[in-house]
Amino acid sequence: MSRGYLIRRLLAIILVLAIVTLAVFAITTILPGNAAIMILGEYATPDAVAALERQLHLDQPWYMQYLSWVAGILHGDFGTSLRLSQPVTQVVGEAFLNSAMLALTALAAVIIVAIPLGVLAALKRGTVIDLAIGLFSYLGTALPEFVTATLLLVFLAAPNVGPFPAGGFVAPWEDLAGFAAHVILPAATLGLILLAHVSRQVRSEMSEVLASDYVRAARLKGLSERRVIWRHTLPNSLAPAVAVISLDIGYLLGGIIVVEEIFAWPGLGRVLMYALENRDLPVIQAVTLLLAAIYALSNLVSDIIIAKLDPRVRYA
Amino acid sequence: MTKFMLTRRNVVMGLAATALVPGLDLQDALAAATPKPGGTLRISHSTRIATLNVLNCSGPAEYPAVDMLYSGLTRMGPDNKPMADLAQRWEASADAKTFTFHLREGITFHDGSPCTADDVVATYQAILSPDIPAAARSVLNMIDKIEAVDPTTVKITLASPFADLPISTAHPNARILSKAALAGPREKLDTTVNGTGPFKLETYDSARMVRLVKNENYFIKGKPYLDAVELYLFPDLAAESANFLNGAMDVMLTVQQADFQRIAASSGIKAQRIPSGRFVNITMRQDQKPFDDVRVRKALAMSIDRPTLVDIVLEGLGRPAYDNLLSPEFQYAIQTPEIPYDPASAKKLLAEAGYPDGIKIKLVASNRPAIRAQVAVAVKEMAKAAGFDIDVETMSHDTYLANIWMKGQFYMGYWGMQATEDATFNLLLTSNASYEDTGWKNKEFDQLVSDARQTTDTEKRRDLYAKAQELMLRDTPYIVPIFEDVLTASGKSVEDWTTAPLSGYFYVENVWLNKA
Amino acid sequence: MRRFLSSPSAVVGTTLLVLVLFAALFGPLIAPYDPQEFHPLARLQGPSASYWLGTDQFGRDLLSRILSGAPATIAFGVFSTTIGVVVGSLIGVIAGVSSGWVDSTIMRILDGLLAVPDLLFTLLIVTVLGGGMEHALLAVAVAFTPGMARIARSAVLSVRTRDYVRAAVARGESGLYIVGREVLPNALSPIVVEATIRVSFAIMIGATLGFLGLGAQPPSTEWGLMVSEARQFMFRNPWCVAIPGLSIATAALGFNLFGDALRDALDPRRSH
Amino acid sequence: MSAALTSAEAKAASKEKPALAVHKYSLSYRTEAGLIAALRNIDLTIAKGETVGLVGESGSGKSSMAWSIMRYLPPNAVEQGGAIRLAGEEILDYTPHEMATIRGSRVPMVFQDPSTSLNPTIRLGEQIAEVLIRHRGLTKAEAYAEAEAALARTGITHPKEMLQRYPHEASGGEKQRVVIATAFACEPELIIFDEPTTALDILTARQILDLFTRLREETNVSALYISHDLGLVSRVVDRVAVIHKGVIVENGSVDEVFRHPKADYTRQLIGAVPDPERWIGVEAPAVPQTLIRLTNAGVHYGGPSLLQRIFQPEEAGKVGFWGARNVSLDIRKGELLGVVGESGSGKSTIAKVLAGLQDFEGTLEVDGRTIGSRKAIDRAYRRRVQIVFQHPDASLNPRQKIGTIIGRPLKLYQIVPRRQVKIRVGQLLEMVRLPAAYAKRYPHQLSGGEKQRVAIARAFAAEPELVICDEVTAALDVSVQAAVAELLVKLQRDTGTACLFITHDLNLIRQLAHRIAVMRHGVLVDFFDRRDARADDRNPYTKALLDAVPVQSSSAAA
Repeated sequence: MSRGYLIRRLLAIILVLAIVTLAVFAITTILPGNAAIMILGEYATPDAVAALERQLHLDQPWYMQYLSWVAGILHGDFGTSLRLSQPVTQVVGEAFLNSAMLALTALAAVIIVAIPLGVLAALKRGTVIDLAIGLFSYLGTALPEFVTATLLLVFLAAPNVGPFPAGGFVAPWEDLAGFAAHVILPAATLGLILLAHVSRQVRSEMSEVLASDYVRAARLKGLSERRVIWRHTLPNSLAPAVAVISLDIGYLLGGIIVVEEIFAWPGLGRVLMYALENRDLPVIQAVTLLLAAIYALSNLVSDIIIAKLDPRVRYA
Repeated sequence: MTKFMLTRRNVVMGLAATALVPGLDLQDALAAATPKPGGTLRISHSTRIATLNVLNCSGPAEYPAVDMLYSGLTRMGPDNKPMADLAQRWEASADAKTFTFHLREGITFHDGSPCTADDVVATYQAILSPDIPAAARSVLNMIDKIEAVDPTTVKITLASPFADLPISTAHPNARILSKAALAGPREKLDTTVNGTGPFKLETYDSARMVRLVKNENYFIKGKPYLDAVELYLFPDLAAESANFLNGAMDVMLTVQQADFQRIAASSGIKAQRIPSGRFVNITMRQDQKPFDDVRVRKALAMSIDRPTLVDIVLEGLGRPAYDNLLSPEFQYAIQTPEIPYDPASAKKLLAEAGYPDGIKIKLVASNRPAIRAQVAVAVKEMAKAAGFDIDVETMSHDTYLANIWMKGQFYMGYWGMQATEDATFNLLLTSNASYEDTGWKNKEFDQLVSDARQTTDTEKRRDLYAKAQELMLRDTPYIVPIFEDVLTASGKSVEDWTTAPLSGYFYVENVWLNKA
Repeated sequence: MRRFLSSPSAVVGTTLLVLVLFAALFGPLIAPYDPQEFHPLARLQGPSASYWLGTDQFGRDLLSRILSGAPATIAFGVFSTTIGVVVGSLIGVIAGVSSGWVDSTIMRILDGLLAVPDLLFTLLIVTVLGGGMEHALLAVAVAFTPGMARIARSAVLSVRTRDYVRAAVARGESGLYIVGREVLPNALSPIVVEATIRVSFAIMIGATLGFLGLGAQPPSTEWGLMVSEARQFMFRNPWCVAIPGLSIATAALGFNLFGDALRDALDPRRSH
Repeated sequence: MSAALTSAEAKAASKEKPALAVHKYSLSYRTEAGLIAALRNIDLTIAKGETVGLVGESGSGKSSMAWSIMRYLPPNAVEQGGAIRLAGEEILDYTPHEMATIRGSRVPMVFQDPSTSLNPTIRLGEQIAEVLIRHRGLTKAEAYAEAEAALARTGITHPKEMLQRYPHEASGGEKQRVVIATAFACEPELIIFDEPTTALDILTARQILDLFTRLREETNVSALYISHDLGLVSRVVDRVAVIHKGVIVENGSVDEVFRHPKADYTRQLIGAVPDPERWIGVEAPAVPQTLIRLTNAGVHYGGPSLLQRIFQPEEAGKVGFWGARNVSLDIRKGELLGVVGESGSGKSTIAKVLAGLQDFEGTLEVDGRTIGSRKAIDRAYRRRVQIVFQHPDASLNPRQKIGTIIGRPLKLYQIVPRRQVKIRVGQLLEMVRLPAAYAKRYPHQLSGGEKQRVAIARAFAAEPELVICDEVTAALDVSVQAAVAELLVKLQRDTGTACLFITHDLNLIRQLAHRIAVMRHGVLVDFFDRRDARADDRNPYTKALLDAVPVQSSSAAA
């Protein structure tokens, strides 16, 4: 992995993000309605709307708005939320932190659970265990988040039934146990689809590696089964799992939108939905930009991890 | 086609029979207990408190917040009558053109600075300024002049007589800001508060929780009882009710009709059902076909089985309305004749109007709140028998606001209860109403409303408003099928929680926690 | 075909798929009631002899609603995927065949679009277009296009260097013949497999949009919308949430399993 | 080498228990179509210090035998009696755990392709050391020291450095040395070699064989050498067993088997081994006429990308390599021109240039007409020059029927009127000795040899003047190879078509070609008439290649 390669990748990401923001900006200005109408709602008078439009600079043409937005970014200023009158960095920053905690918890859980499950399924290929894991995985991929979340709410958080809080958020630095209790259901909802996806990937890759010449060779060298699995098979099966996980970050970023809505998790997804409903352009821009950047960076990171896992992979 | 003509008792599964104590009785019953101070009240709600700017906030959860943080000159009581707030008393001139408000002595803002007549004047000038978005302007635009006579006296002169000014000054968006705050950057009003209300703002996190703490210097001594109030946001209704029921929340600001029975039945929960004039209406553009013909509007009116609508859409938690915008709570509301569900006659009327083969038409509903679409879908089914082939188109609220609202031909409206007859008619029905969206412009009606506004004589007003209502019922500018009750609930230890039928008044300063 | 059906997942997938497609094709015809008809006396009931799957908040028959919603739900998945696949494949094939600057320009733009997660992309487009079933369909199609283009391109690239294609080039065949007769038929199977699996994603995204209020709108009987409308009543009648939820899962599972089995059956490494 | 000595030793050792004794061993696989026998009543004995070759074509069961000995059988394998004894111990009764202690220490194995049998993500040193740690209980440091020594014994010049490398950083020969060093590391009793040189270049293969011979003499280990190449096996083994369809059809000393083959199959195999001394090609035209001339042809692969040129101009120049450079040769009408070289030597690049599949520098001359670039190649030229690829699996479109495939050139070049295409396809199929009914089949329904015949038929359907055969026999079994080569010669004789025959098999090319071109690193290093193959003025590289090839014929057994 040369430095030049990294620079090129980062430049490409910046280009991609530029395309994304321009597209979002153009798109959102085609939208009927604007933030002023949404803020004042049905019960506002036309002159109040006009007044608010002036206050929010919505009466300027979109390219002027875009240019001043870009100029702001270059000065590290992402503007002010039209709806919430708070700096976008503050609105998005806090939400990002909250979402990151949720997403990373889900991701960590997935990695901890999915990889062993996939390995187990591959080792027990064709047995009842494999079948059970497969069934679970398929079910996981077939249930949309909002159905899973609803089921979890009914069975694990219903009054007098479930042990878990039915949504809400507690910051871990305020109350770690409270955070843990609140994060379980949303993280489980998010994790289920990924879990299925990753474990299936690990299983198929592991099966392939298990059937490879070098694993056969390792077995025929008389190595212990433990060494064959942990040293010769698993590391070589992980690279594709890493690639899948990085692609799944995309799902995760999409999934938080629904999950946060249901579980009252104050994160990016909620900010985005709220901004979309209210035509809060600076916030839409910032969130899209952030999500795209995370996604692009996670792909880059996964490529780096893959290169570390597999010495054959070299980027120039 | 008789399936909608069922008696309600069959349908509601005894819901109406369960003894639901109306809010006012509840208060009386508990008045005996002595309030205990202290504790934190946790209130759950499902829409975001996006702003704390009292001038233009409109969200269902923003109102309780500003109600706790700010005070107005006057305030609406649970009995729908204006009561004292910052102004201890007020008097009107005989011609109802000059009003004098006397403020309480020694009121201070949360930051300790005094609240004087100057602040009141500054606030009203801001509300009346066309450069500032202010929701209360439409009810206060008859004000010609406002002046501070002395630090505790405010004199308001009106351009035209208006007897109900003390009700207008109680408008939830007409609460008093400090002069200094109004002079500063206006965006700060969204996130910071310096009011005179019973509670002070401590934490404002619009995505999760807004925390208010006791204002020790509140102008009513001994109140509020609570140390703090926390408003928690649960966008998902199922999660909200689950949190309320398992005790994580003390008050559920708004209970969904679907959940009301279940919540009311839970032990220790005090569920309140407050009859209100909040209504759903069907807008019919009357300057174009087919609704230019009153017979078509009447035919549609006859095609709706209103009691059943109350049962299946409101779960019985409301009352049928018969196209009168005024619910029986209004002082001058007339006894509105019931319109029976009669698709056969409706069909005949349609044929008379020149539509023997019925009418095919698209009814648009926003998806927020869900009740709009629910009524639309039900109306579609009910009116089928009369020959109305209604195609319901539901759309997201933002699209609705941008494309349909005030422009469309046939769509669902939804309005909270207004404080007065005048406010209601000037909102929707007079020729220059703020949201005149039907094209029904009637000079005679305008005159009646205008005359009523300028009179202080109760009997004369009653007469004028009755005539106006008869005019309205004759022409059916809107179809108003149902009035929706206001539903709220509080947990075991919460005492004296209540809410007014008008949105915007909550009296949290009276609430106390009865923890053993 | 016999070999295809030898794996249990293929059998289950095919069975589910047949069930779902049957409902999509004939559902509205065999529905016992008008799916929009109110039965005010039978609201929120569990399964019974007269209402096999129970009723919803308006007393509408759930079975009839599921059956009449099947075409909308399945067609949504199939059509949005088809549009995405066709347009994406076209772009991918053009990129894969032309190579050079055309290829790299197309790929850069695709990279840009792929950087936005599917659901987010769909949401943005739906917001622009203004919600509703048709717009949601279009949005999913657009959101699928870059991914499909990329898959089609790599399929074409992998086929392009096969010896039989080189043989055709060496013979002096026209570009059209090479793409149409030699490359496409062989690049098709990964595209078809991916498309099948994506139908299940599309169904789920469609349902999610319905849930968020941006997809199908009442009184549509689209399954995601049914779940979202019934959630309020789930404590009073869990069936009205469970039935459409399970229907979505069944459809998604069917396409998913079938696609996976198809992949296994078409994978040359497993066919020997 | 001295066969006499080794056989004497073998006799001495046979008094002890043999290193390996397989007795009446049978094995089947359970499939959908029922049990399929893979090995039937196998008897095979390897004495201490003896090397036995097990020779057979693909599917003969020779690999199953190796797996049986290693006790590494797939789940659907069913053993049906017999015994396998290792130094007298019955290993069929061993538990998997006991077998794990035998594998790699007492019985290691060397595999066909070192690039797939070494774990790509583990350094070579660890892959040797782990065996020493496991079987000899060494510490990590000791194991690495021992591994270094073992590598040094295999002739690797910088063993310490090699230990730190990953497999992809070593050449094929180096990797196979690592595998061999691993096999010899634990002082084994019996080594199983599974085609250890097949995946290697000629010269490397030769070195590996020499290494094997040397180590065997040093350690006096017994070995089972599995191969499909009878000629090669005869150079390194004491005795040879020929296996065909799961049955050992011939078993005896190398000498005996070659001189007096008892089984028909053995005779067939021996006949199929290319013998450079036995010319089977067509007579060259009396007056040489040039058909195509290639002048200063060059091909450069992998230029820098635009981004690289912008951001890293200093590195851009180093990107890419020359696939072929300054190659000049001519092809005469009716002749068979052989092109030999190791993989990567540029021989296939030349084929691609001639077939119009590769952009090139330099010029191409046909009948005096000069073609300066690939784009200038027209369909008329393409009809005259046809190409047959190495892998018949890949060169036939799996979704077209054989009739469509062969009929395509007929339609494209309008060789015959449309309605006669079907008849002509039948004739072409018969010409390549396939039943005309095959026209209705799909490629996957044919065997490898049959598919290659179809590819050849397709090439000849165009009635070309030159057919380029790019390693057409490399992917086929020995006996099929010979048949395909003969078919080509027959077609050449019938049609007078010239042929450019690219191969790495020197023995084969010396049987067929009139002239031979030798390529190395993209450069044409030698170009000579077949009769001058052994001339003194040959390029040293050519000489090395010729020397590396095992020459074994019925007359040259010892």
